[in-house]
Amino acid sequence: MSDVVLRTENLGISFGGLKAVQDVNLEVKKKQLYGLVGPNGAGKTTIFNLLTGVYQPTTGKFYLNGEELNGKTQEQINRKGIARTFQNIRLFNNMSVIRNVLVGLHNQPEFKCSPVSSILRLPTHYKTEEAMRERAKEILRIVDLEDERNNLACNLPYGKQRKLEIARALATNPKLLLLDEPAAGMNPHETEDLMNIVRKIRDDYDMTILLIEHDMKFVSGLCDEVTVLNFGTVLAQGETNEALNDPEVIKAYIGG
Amino acid sequence: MIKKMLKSDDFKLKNCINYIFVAAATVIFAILNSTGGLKTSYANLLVQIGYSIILAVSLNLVVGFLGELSLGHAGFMCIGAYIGTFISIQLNTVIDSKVICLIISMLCGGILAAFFGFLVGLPALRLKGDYLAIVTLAFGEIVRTVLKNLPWFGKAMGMTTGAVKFTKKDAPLFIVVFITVIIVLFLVQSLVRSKHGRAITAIRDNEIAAKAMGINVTFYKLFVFVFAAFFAGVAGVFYGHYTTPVMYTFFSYNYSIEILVMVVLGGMGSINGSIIAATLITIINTMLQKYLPGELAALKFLIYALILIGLVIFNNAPKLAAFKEAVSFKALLAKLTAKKRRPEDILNDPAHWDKIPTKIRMDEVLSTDIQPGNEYVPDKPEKGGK
Amino acid sequence: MSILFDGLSLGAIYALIALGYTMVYGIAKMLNFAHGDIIMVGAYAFYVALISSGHMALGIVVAVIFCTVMGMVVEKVAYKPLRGASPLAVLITAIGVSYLLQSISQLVFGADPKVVTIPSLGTVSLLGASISVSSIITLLIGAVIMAGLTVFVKKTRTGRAMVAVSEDKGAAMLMGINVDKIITITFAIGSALAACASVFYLMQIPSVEPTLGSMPGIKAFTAAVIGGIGSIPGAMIGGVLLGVIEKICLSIPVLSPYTTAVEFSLLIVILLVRPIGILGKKRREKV
Amino acid sequence: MKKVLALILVAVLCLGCLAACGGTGDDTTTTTNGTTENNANAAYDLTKVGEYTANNTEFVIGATGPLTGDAASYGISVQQGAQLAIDEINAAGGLNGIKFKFDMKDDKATAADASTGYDALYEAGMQVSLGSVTSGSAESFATRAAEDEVFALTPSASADPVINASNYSFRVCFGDPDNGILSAEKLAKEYKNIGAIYDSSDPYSTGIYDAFKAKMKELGVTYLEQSFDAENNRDFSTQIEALKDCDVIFLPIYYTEAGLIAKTCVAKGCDAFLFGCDGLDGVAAQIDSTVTNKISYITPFDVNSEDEKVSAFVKAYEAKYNAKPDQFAADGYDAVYAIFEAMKALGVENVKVDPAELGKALVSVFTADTFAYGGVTGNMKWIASGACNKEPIIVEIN
Repeated sequence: MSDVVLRTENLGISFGGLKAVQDVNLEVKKKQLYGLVGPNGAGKTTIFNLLTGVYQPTTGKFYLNGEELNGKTQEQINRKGIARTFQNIRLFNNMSVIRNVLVGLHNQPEFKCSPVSSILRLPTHYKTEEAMRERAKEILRIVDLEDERNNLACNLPYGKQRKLEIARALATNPKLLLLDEPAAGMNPHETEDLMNIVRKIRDDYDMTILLIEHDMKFVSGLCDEVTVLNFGTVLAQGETNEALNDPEVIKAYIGG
Repeated sequence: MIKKMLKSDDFKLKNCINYIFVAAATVIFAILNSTGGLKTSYANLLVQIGYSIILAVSLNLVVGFLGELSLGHAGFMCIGAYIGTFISIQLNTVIDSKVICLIISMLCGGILAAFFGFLVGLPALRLKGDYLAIVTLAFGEIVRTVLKNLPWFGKAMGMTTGAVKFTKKDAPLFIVVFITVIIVLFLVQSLVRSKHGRAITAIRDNEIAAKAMGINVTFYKLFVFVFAAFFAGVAGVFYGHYTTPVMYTFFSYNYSIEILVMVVLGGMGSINGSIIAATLITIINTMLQKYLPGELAALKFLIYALILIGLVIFNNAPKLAAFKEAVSFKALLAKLTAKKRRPEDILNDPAHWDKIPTKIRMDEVLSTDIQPGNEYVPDKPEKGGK
Repeated sequence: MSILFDGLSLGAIYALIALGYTMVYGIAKMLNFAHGDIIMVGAYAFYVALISSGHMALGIVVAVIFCTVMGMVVEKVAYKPLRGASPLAVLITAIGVSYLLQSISQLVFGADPKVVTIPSLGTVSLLGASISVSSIITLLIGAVIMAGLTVFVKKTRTGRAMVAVSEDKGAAMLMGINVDKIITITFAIGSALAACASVFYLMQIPSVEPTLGSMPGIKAFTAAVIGGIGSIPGAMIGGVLLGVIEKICLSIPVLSPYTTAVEFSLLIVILLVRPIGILGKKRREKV
Repeated sequence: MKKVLALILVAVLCLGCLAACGGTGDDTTTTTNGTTENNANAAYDLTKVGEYTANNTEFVIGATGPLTGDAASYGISVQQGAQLAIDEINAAGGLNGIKFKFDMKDDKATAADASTGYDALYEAGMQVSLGSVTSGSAESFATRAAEDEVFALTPSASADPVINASNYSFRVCFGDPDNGILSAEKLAKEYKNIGAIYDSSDPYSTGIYDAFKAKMKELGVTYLEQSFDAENNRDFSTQIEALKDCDVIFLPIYYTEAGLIAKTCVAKGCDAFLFGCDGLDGVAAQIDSTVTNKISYITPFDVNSEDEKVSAFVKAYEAKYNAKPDQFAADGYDAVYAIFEAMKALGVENVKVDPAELGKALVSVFTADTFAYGGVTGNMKWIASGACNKEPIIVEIN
């Protein structure tokens, strides 16, 4: 059991009587690439929001490495080790690419530097700044954005913005990475590229990744296991191709 | 280590040019003053410019960098001016030197104002945009109303600060003020150009993403309010030592707005812009007062209003953007020097700190969006988990 | 009891002004700091019309027309070029307009307060306290205007277009709504409301000076925020609440000098309990 | 962009330097060896030329006052009154053939602007001043003026800190505490049910009221107290409601609010006698025929007075400004004449006279037992503290 990174127990939330998510039980193991699929409005992003503390679940619990995280704030959850990207990209648009990543590195213990030492320009400040910059470049290299590091985030093309979000999330050194439609809006070539990046992240960092995606090729090519949601409930769960070929799933997708 | 320091952005010319200018101004005017070449009116104008810069730069921290609209900056100044100077007057009975009294009371006034900054920062955690603006405005008015009714501060007549006011015979106040300006610049720029400054601008750019990155939004919001209030308090103490009496009328929301005008005209998030705007607006105000004879005084507001409206429209109107680009200094320069700077040169310059935040869209400051987390209340948990 | 009535009639004025504030805010999403000064202009227009003709009704008509036209002109000249620019820039321009109107009226009319003689409508006694008829009228008219505005916004084409613009400018534009026109109409209505408010203001406080607008302006702004900015009934509630609180404070000699502090503290407390004001609309940000 | 900004900063600073240098370029050592008057008092030298007055061709009287903002009407009145006096003096040939010039800068009734206004005036060659109009500004002005030993005779700033601020600070009007004590004595003697409304935001009002309160306590008379804050409250229904049954309401406030209070009395059916101090002067223009309450106030100036001097002043003022003068205008007018008389007594002939020397000389004149001036606000004598002694009269309306 020790290799289960994320576990949810009957996780659910309702908005004014509408049960957006109901009884979701997930078990994501270490180094696993786990997919969360389902038609629009199935509650996938809502699950992400629950897992990152944006919403508080009305039922159920979730655990990261066995530690219960219910009721924690977004900041606390991030520090516990869950990082995410957003469906509608939320970069720090008026900051350069590298600064976006540097913000992600903010809470890393090795870059600790109190406001006082920064304001008074104590040597610690220079040391950490330098080290943070190096690390940020390293992370940008993973997503092939090192050359873009001084551009404004908002000036990047869409595909690169998505990759930057991943880099930024990676910078917080998470145990579990949540990717919300990372391939949305990308062309096949870019998608291919992204798949490689995601794999590389998993392999190089021993990362556990939970992702939402509509592109079935992306999911089946990448994920080890998937959960299919429909109307907030679990439709099917299990090994990727098996789950995707479940008759219930096909029915939900085709609407038959 | 020292090599690292020297290599860092802090020591790039463009990042310390403002220190150089302020320091140069201080030295030049100090020399002029010691040779008797500086008129009192200019020495006094310098004091006004100095505390205006402190106010504008510190407000810029809140509005430009944190992205919260504050209309209560004069309220913090009021606290510094009243209580800080009050402390100074008490000290003056024990300590003879006005400068020492000033420095001690500066710290006291600043800390008190910072405490109130903390109190105002608390609602800032829950409120945004216009709602926060009106709360800060309300705070400023509350402070003023309470202070003007307290008998220790001379009630409506204001507090006579003659005992500690710097006169011609004392050390020139503007030197103290300008040295403080340099210190304030150093502290503010150090904050802004650090990981903490990055966290603050991240909150401004996208609070939800900042939270998702584990940035402690509560801490940084309070921190900025406290930090900015401290400097406003210091500016208030200068005011108390510059003029007598300290009267509540000065610190109305109109003055907060005047500081905001300095910040907006100087450019949101641009410290150098704030310095220049504070300097120019103070000079314009003094000049208008000086050269308009009594009968035409009402024209002063008229001119000021027209300049204000004209400048804001010119700077911000979307339709004028193309026109401005065509006639901008940069475009002219580019035309003159056919050799263009390669974009990579600009891009590879890692010291884009100052430039980037000025690109903030101001509607991000003024939006009525309620903070996430407060915006809706989910249903009560169902019993039995079902 | 009579304190309550006094508070109600003062609150009715605040509410009337707050209505204009909240309308403009709801649709144009700008804090119109010059709204108070439009009231001042309305008061001067009314004053001039009254002394030159002697008719109350004519005065009201002139004030309303003058303010409406001026509101539209100000909108065209000062705010329209900034459409699409940041609200903060518009806020600063509004402050500029406020200074401008004040200095122009000082240049035209001088700084000394002008007395406006409005025939008193007498008082009626109610529940053992006397209340002036003008206060009752103010309250009634306030309620009527509020109801009228609500109906206008809900039932008419223009009103619905206004709601659309306030919800989403871009989408409204795509639906074929002339956003510029709607905003101009909003300003016209807001200014007309300000003119009405100025007449009622003068009924209770019969004196005009160039700085007349700043105090009621800021009070009405406070009232609008207390009630929930953008909400028409909210403005009414906020105004009346503020008026009553002010009067209660003033009636206690020890508290009286601190009235302003109490009023603003009330605002802060209300916002801390309900960050969107009493009747404010919740907005959700999609994550 | 940053370079542009930097360039602008340089330019501004350079301009500042140039201006600062330019200011001192004047050679101030040249003295006009004109008539040397040997005054008995050797403490001052009226032939000395001041640092900034070397180019003067007229005697320059300076002042600051609120010409914009809430208090603008007071500042403008003083300005007009003083200007009228200057015009009259100049029309009559000035002093020893030298004309006068009056310059008033706007201070928005704030201390900081009064201080910068003073600087501007002083460096433009001001030799003697009328201080400032409102109390806070006048204190600020007087404190700055004391540094340069400039004489300041404020027309209307009645708070005591103003004349306490310097030895060179004098006033034309009554002091606030005097007004308060006088009113307390009068009201306590003549009336039973007494009420008072004061303006907590105004130094004039709180100054009088605090003295009034203390005196009433001393006399052991109880009364009802109400207050308002002129910045924020202009509706007086609550206050009048509370004081409805009083025989007399004491109003240590300015005429604008007093007019509104009188009208509120009508609306509330309150027929109390309204009694105030000199701030109430001008209330007649703020009320209309509906007001039946008896109003009276202690003042040095009555616009309807039969006095020859007063009626001449009122007539001239009306001709020039098309409005009736109020007490502020009268104070401004008298302040200029008092300075003129004192300068005449000194026989100043040097148009470039140093302000500090003139200041010292004027102080000696004003504090001398022999100097008195009879103006439109009564016969005035000054004491060393700077306060002015004159007979109050009581003006009644309705």
